[in-house]
Amino acid sequence: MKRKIHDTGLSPIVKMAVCILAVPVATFGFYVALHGHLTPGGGFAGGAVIATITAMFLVAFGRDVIKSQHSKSFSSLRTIKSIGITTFGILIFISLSATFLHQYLTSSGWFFRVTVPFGPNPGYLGTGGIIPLMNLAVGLEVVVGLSLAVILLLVSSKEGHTEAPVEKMGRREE
Amino acid sequence: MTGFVLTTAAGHWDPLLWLAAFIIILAIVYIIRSRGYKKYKRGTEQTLPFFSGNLPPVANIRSSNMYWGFFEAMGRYYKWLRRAHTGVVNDYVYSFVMLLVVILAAMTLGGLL
Amino acid sequence: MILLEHAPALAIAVPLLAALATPLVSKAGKRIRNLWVILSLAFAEFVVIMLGRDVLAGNVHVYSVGASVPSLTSTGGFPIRIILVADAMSALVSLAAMSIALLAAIYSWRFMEEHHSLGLDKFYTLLLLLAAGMMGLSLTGDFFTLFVFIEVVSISSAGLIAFFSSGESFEAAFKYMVISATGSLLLLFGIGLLYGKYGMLNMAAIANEVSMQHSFLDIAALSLMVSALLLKSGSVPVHMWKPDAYQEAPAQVVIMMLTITLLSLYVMFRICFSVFSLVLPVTMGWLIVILGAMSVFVGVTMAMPQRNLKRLIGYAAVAEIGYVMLGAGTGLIAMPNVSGFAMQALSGGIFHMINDVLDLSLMLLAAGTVFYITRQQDINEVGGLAHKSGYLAVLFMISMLAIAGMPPMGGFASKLMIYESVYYFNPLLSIIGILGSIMLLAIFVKIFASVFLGVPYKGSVRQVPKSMMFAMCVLAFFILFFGIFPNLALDLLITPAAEALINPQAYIGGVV
Amino acid sequence: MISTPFMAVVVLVLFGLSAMVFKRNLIKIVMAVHVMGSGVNLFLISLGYRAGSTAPIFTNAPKLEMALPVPQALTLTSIVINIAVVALMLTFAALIYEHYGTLDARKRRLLE
Repeated sequence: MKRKIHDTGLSPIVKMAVCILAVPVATFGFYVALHGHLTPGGGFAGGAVIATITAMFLVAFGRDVIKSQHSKSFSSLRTIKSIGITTFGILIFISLSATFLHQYLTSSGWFFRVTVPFGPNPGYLGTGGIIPLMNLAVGLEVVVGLSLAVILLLVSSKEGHTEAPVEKMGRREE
Repeated sequence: MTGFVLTTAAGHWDPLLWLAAFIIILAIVYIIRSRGYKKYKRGTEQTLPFFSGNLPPVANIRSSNMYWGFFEAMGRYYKWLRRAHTGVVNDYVYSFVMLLVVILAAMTLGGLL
Repeated sequence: MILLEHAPALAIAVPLLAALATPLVSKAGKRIRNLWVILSLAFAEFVVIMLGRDVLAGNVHVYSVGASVPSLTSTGGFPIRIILVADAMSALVSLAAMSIALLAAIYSWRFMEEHHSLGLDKFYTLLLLLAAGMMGLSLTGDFFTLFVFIEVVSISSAGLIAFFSSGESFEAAFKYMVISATGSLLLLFGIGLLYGKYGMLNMAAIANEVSMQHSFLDIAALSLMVSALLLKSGSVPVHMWKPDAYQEAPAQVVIMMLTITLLSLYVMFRICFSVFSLVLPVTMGWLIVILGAMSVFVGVTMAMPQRNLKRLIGYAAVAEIGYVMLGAGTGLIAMPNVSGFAMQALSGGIFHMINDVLDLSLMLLAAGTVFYITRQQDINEVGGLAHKSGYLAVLFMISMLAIAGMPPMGGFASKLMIYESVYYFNPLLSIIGILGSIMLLAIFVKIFASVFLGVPYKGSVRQVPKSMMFAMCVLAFFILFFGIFPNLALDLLITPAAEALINPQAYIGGVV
Repeated sequence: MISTPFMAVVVLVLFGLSAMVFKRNLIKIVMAVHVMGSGVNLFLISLGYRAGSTAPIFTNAPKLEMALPVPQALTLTSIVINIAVVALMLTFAALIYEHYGTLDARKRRLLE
């Protein structure tokens, strides 16, 4: 198994760079998702940023990384995806005590421990109420959704007529 | 209960009365039917529908050409109607824009009157 | 009771949550997923019935989403708040929409079984999303939420049209999507105009303001919105997407698209009657009536030469929309003092809205069952089915008589009211309506004869499954009930709805 | 004099509508819908414009005169809906090309 992964895909330097880069991209995507109500971005944009990591891995390690566990991983990916979107659904119901979507977490200091007066402030998380939680749920769903899309596009194009450039790069190396 | 008579502005209509009349007519029809000739043999050619001598139809009348007379009479109207109903998306949007223009014109003129 | 207090929001949120959770639930198995879909829709139906009972008790049910107390509509601090309003008219329409969604879910239990290769959890997710969109469309009291729910409904129904992925269904879905996208963008443009002028998005708040200053901007915004909603409801000049979409979509999705057309008509009447009633020129009423008469005539004449059964029902649906517009448009013309005949025309139009949904749904379900048991698509190959499945023939007969407006069925009462009142208003329109009814009867007699009578059908015929039969019998029961006891339905459901539409003050008072 | 963004809005919307009526290629129709969508979004944004105001974000906001936040929220939702609509239409166009072999709107199988 170890040897098989190493011979396809780009040169080892690129593979190592992708592995190192994955961590800062993930944290940045998580930051964009969490601060949706303060800075531009939110669940969708943060999820898209994190989804680029899958694209990077596919490009760096070639398509055969996916070929081995073909159908098993897709069903588990789909379950994670629907877990994410269902938490978003449940969050709608969470604030049923007052009314739907009631921001009862805003400045109540319980979750983000800071009560924030109405008006300009240096960007506390507490002002968002349950919006950050919703952003996280949507972010999770979008990460898995977009990476599934990228994988399916690449896997299905294998049967299609176009020959992916990554394939030729690997072979010339041996 | 609020009674069963549907009072419309220009009169009223009682559904139960209509049902009662319908049942009475059904009863009369059944009586007439039951006085018919009973000693025929079921399942023989006596029970087959009579097609005035020739063979019974094998296939049904094709549903599309039942009202061909109607289409002949309204020939020009149907020719225009078929031409208007192209399946092309552009004509759908075109007729929507025409509707929008007509409504805008009617409303502005209506507003001024 | 907590349930009643949150009823409007629950009616939207329950199908939405069920839609989001369906992929997860379907991991547990097919039967559990089907049960999950039907139970969530049944619960939403229960919530809508509770809401209807509470609204009929006389008060306009207002719910502001996100406020600390549900009925807090005074805008302290935050000027903009999404307010859901349920008065008698919207309660009636949401009740009809949710019961049709429930019947569609029950019907599709066995109907979709042989298509499991296409991934049925996607189908049920879209179905539930469509139900949530319909609930939102009927309960919203806010213009922008109206735009968002119209988009939710358009996208999910376009996805459902293309579910049987054949070339033609993609073409039908593409046309439907292009038309709905243009329509809703122009609707958004009209809403932007209104927001620019009044700074508010809430229907009742704008209705309160509009009576004072009235300028050309209102007329422009109103005509943009009305034309976009006419497009979504498929009246004559813009009806051509309807036969394509009805031909390609699965039978139970067509029922829900039918209710969507009636919901967009309801929204148009809400805008014309409640929001712009004081400033509305009489030409709007005339426009709706003339378009209604034209759609009756064109719909019926186009339905004559059709060969595909569902395409024919599409054109018949265009004609039925024409009747509703004919009835309610006459009520709109005599708007300020709606009395006598105008009131009867309006309640006839609303009553026909409900009857039309029931009749066409039964006809579509029967058509779907015909194609399910014989696996054929064109009515020319199918013949003499009455020998094989008698019940289906009886159900088809009931729906046929109901659409044509024959006495024992519900359609007769509403059409009688429409013809009588429209005749006093303008004899020509009523004559077109009666002519349309006769030709509808002629068309469906032709269909009934070629599909059910004649030489017995040679091919193998499957047994009609119980769930499909149950859904059809419920529809047949309601058609007969509205036919035999019309004034029961009138006093209970229709006249309060008509009164709710007539006086905008009650609608505005409830919210502002 | 009507301020320039509203004129740009009218141009965009009319351009979108006319392209949808006259262009035969399906992809061009999808592009026309997108152009019309961005025209309507521009209209919504320019409704909320206040002279000399900053973006309506509270995080260390320089001054309190802010542009109207509500139209910007409307535009955000409208943009996201526009993406979904255009993505759906492009997949339909791709599948139509796969089944029909042509992207011309006139070549169709669903007759009158």
